[in-house]
Amino acid sequence: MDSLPILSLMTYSPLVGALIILFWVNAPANAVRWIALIAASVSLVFSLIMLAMFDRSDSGMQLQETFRWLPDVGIEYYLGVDGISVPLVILTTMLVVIAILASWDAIQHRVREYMIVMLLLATGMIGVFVSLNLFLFYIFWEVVLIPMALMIGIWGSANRIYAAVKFFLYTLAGSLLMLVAIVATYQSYFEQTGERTLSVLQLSQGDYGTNFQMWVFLAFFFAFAIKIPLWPFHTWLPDAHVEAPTAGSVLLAGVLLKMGGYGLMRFNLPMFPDAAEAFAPLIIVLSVIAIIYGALVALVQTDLKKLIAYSSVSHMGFVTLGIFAFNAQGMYGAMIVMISHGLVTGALFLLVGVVYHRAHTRAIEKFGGLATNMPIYASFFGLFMFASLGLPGLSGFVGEFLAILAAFREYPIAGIISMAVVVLSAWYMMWMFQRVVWQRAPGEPPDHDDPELKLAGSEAPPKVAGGSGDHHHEDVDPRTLSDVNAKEILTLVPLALLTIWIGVHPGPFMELMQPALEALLEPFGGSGF
Amino acid sequence: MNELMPEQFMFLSAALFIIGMVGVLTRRNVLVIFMCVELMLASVNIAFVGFAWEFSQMTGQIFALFVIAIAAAEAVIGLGIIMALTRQRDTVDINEVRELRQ
Amino acid sequence: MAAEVLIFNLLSAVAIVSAVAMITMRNPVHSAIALVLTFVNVAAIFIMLRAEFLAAVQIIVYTGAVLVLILFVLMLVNPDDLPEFHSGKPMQNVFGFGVGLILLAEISVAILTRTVVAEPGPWNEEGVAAAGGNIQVIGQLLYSGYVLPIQATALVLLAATIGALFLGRPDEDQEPSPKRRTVATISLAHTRGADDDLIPALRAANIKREAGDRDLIMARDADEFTTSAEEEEKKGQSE
Amino acid sequence: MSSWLFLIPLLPLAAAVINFILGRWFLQHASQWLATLAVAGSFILSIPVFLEIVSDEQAISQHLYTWIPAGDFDIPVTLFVDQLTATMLLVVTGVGLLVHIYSIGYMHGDPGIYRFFSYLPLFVFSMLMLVMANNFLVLFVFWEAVGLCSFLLIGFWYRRRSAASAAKKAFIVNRVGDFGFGIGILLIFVTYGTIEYAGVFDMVGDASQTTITVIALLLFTGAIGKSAQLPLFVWLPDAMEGPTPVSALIHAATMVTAGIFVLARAYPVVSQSADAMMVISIVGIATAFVAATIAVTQYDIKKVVAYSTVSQLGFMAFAIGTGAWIAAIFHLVTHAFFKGLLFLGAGSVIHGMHEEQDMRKMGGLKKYMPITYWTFLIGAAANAGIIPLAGFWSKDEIILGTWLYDHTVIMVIAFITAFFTSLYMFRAVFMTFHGEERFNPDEVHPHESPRIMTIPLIVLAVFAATIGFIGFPPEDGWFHHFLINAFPGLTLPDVAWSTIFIFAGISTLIALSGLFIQYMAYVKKSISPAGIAGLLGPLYKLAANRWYLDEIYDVLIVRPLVAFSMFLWRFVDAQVIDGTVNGVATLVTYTSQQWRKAQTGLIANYVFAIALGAIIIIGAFMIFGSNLFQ
Repeated sequence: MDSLPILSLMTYSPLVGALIILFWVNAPANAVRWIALIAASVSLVFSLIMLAMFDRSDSGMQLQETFRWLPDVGIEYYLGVDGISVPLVILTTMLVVIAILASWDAIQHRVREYMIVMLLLATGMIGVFVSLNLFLFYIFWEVVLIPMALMIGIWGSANRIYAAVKFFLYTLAGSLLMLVAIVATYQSYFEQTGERTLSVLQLSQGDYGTNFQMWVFLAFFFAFAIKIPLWPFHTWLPDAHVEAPTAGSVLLAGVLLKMGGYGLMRFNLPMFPDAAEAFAPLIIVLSVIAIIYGALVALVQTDLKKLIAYSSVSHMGFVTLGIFAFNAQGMYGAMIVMISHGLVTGALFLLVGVVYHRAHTRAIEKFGGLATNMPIYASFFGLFMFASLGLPGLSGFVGEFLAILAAFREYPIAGIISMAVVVLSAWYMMWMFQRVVWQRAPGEPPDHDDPELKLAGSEAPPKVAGGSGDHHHEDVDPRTLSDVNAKEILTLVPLALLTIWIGVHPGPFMELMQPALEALLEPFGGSGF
Repeated sequence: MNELMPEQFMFLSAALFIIGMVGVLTRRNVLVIFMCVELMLASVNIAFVGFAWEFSQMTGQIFALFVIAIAAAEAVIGLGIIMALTRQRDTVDINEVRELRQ
Repeated sequence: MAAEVLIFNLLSAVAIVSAVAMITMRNPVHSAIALVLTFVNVAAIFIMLRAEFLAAVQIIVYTGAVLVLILFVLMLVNPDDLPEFHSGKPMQNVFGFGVGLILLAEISVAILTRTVVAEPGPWNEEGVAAAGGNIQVIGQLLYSGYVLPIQATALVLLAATIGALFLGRPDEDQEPSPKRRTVATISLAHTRGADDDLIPALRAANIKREAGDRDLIMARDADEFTTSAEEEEKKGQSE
Repeated sequence: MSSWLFLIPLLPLAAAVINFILGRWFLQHASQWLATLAVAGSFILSIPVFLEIVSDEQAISQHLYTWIPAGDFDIPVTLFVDQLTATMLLVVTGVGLLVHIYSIGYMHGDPGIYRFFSYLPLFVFSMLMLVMANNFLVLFVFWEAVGLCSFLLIGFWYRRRSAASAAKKAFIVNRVGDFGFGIGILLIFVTYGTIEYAGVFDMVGDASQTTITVIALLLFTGAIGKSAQLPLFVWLPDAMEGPTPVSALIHAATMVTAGIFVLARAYPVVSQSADAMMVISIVGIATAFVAATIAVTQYDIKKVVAYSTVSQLGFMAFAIGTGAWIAAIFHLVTHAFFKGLLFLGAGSVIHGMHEEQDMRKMGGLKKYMPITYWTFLIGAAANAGIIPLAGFWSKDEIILGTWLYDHTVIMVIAFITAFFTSLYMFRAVFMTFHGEERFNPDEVHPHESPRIMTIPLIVLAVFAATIGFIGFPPEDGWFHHFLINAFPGLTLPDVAWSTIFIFAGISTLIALSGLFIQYMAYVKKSISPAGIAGLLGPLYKLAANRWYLDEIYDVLIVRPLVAFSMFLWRFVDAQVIDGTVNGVATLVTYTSQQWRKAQTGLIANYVFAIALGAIIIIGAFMIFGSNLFQ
């Protein structure tokens, strides 16, 4: 492409913002926030331009950018997008803007460093989705890791260091294995063709022995399974989510987990199709365990964030379930689950952040009756709760139903078991909703002492006067919490609209992915198209 | 044995090196250990020069020259450290300097 | 030719013997003198190996500069601090010599069983003579092919000089060491460290100090009242 | 006509969205008129559609857009109206409209009224889309959507713990049914390669008998949840926590009949499997009987009507199971009117009694609220099957069907259940409106409801009384001939008038005996209900405690599952997986700490180690030579 290097512009505009903040040493906090917001917004605009330039009928890589870097060893600067990465890139750029808005008031401490870390993270995440050279990919992959660990470790809550270290080591263990696998693939391809390359597209053309494929597939898979996270590699997730600041949780759930699913689709499947098919039954089993296990464990959580974190384990199980069913519905399902989970779980974490910011607690039993004094909040909470438990018409259903259908076509038992999640997800989400948004605050009198309720007292005014902004760390009466403000609504509305849009009319999204998914499925017979 | 054999200077070099090493191992006075290190460096020089002689090369001699230069630099710094050490701790006993233990 | 071998062997023997002497002498000054002897022998061997310039450098740098430096430092160190006079560590010696012997044996076997093969270079006796002698050859080589290493070495030496200046500067904020000596000793013979078995004798003497800023004690024996601050402290605690 | 079909569901949807977004700040009470007008519009639009179907006998459809284009799984959103759907359209919009009007009075003064009038049209929209779907997935979508509306409306007074729990329970229990329903859809797709009705029904015979049976049973699983059949009916009585108009519309007239509708819709599949039909009829009759016995023992007026609903749904289910398809739909229609009427009447009583629901604290209300009394009486009589009210015709036809299709055992139980029906219905009537006044007149001043509430009652009462005649004469009425087109291959049985008269006679006798017993018990006081209850002992206790179903679920499913989840979290997650991870970390730390001891800080030791290393390496070279690394 001799035109605008749109992908690089998109990838590095957050980095530019970070550098500006870095060198403006005495920047006031608000200026830092604005710079970060502008940098992220510029990135979002570029990603939308990319979407406009993207040719929906082409299955190959588009908007490619190549730059010779270390040509002798096959390392080059190689960017490109296809129908798999475009939605994820836009999801990322959008969530970064939302995350920055969500941190606007929540982060008051080391704002400058926070925004640098945030923008660095943004560059890393976008880079992961657009880089087509394994070397470059690995760099971006690791670039994501460090800011996220810092974000958890510095701006997290009480047990943050443990969570940050756990997150870091877990992910690093996976990515080191991946590094070994990258080198092995590189060497094997070199031995076959005499050409040294790390380009994904070229490496996918290689013909690797079955035994070799098995090992290298496992190494890649391990890295991605930790990121997804697939059972039993998931235990870092609840800790990381619980301790991370709100924006960190949003990006963790919204983007970082998607890197795992994306990695499987971009690397494991095209490069090692035989191993993928050989391991598919095992991975399906793990996915089904993850789906049910995550839902069951979410059932008994007492911490809002932990509950959503375990529900993430359950939802992300559908990604692997869909991918390894190797049919059209599965691929669509996996993609839509990833997008939908990014939107919905991101929004749920934002919503938890809203009350956490006001009440300084995430314990479910400390809340109650939020719908009375926070009606808008309750509406959003309800919407995203239903999206999360897979109500048709919202985004969660489309992806999960397709994934279950895909699994059912190949492995009926897996499909049936994972279908049980419709009951469990309703159970845990509604359990939370009932306690947090409905009913009454823990201190209020029970039903029978409250005569106005027997009448039509659904919207009884709060009995305790006072606003929010109470910064005591003791229990804050949930009746005093103020409703979401304009900034918070601004962060939630785009997510809500997209959730409904994908749920009601997923067609445009699916057409965007179709050529790429079809090409991806080709080595597997491409059934379902 | 009417000609100088390479084994001879090699043996000399090895012997001096090992004597130096044994000195480092057994002595406790930092200054003596320091002298032993100098001895070991000199023994390496013998090997350098000896091989240069053996193969009619000059590289060995030049390397020996560098070794001497570095040894001089090392002597200056090492003795400086020993001076600082004695000033601070009043001892030159290597066994009392255990800062390397974390 | 036999004479050359003989001289070489002689020089080697002296070098080895003096090296052994260096590591076995208890007094570091003696060690230093033994080391000088070794270095002079090495320089002589250098001459035998047609490295005249190196021999000169060896004498000047090692024997002249380094050893003098060492002796200076030795003079600055309080002789009572010399550790060899205190308690010994026999196991350390046994292990040290053991390891040395094994290694020597191994290397000897290696020397005797292996031959080093290389392409002979141009710098035989005639070549060197043709170039004008050893110093000329070294000079030419150093400033043609080895310019960069020579520069680097210069930098290293400069850094070492600066480092030495830094290390040698007086510590102003350094608090006086708690281990400062409190008992003055007038030595009748050469200095010795205090040995454990002398301390009872010191206590038995129970000498009172005279008034004044200095302690002045007459001793019958060099070791009679030698003690260290630690023992003083211990004594203070027991009283 | 088909080009503006989409307006029928769109109007309520628009009203719902506008009311939800603008209601709190701008519309407030105006939202009720917007919602009512929208539903009225839907109703008016439904009439010509119905008439067109009547005259043309042709199904009409309108394609809107492709919802999920996932390869060969290509799901369109297409509106589809045939005789069955047209019937449902009128029932849903008609009853819906009346309930909206009634709610204006009932919900008057509630600060959350905008939410109510947002959820209620949303429900109407969902229900309309459910009946108008042309494929199983869109059906499933709105199947869930009506569940959502049900959840929101049951939990309308969300500050009540009981309401919140009931809403949650309703949704989760429904989801248990949806679990099976969802798998059924998957199986349909995998079997037939499509989930559009037309495609599936054309190819029904292509699949094996077992597959057809499994599909039919899975669809019935959904119906068990949604139509409150045994063993999942536990949510419906709890759902009475919602406002009474909601109970009338959702939990009596429309949503709960969705399960019956789905079975009727899937007639070509279900009718192919005798085994599945057998199961449906057994579950249906069991539900009808169990719920009827429970209804006799309840004191909450809404609970009585709720269990009555469950029982009537059981009637519809076993009607389908026995093959009386049209009778089932007929009963669905008549039931929508008389049960809607009963709920609204009960709501009127509750409204007039200041939110009192316990019948033991009522009595003698006849003179305070005559319109409510008479309409409620018509509804109760219709439900009990008193000739010539609507319920008589449809219920009698169902029982007739059991005899026609040779299900004698079911017929006997059905007659017993009909007796119970009469018992509980007239028990409610007499306890509420007759006898002495058991409330405290100082505190409670019973009064007739405002006109906006009584007018819907009267309209419904008229329908409840007369709608049965669309199915007259039995098995040969206008309704049968109209609906038979929706059931290709079904033939109307030829029934002799004598048979009809015999069955009608038995039915009437049973209904009247129930009436007589309750009259004696609660008006004349010559029979003591407590005495009978004591006489039956454990049987009465079983019924009064709702057959202990909730307790059984709690002990057998909820508690073990929660305990198992706890085990997974506290043991598997925290001990096994995290234990392994942390164990690796601890091992590394421990090993490092052991190795750290080697760092003595003594130079001599380091040199010693180097020397040892040299010895080993040189020694290795000595022994192995240069082959060491090969």
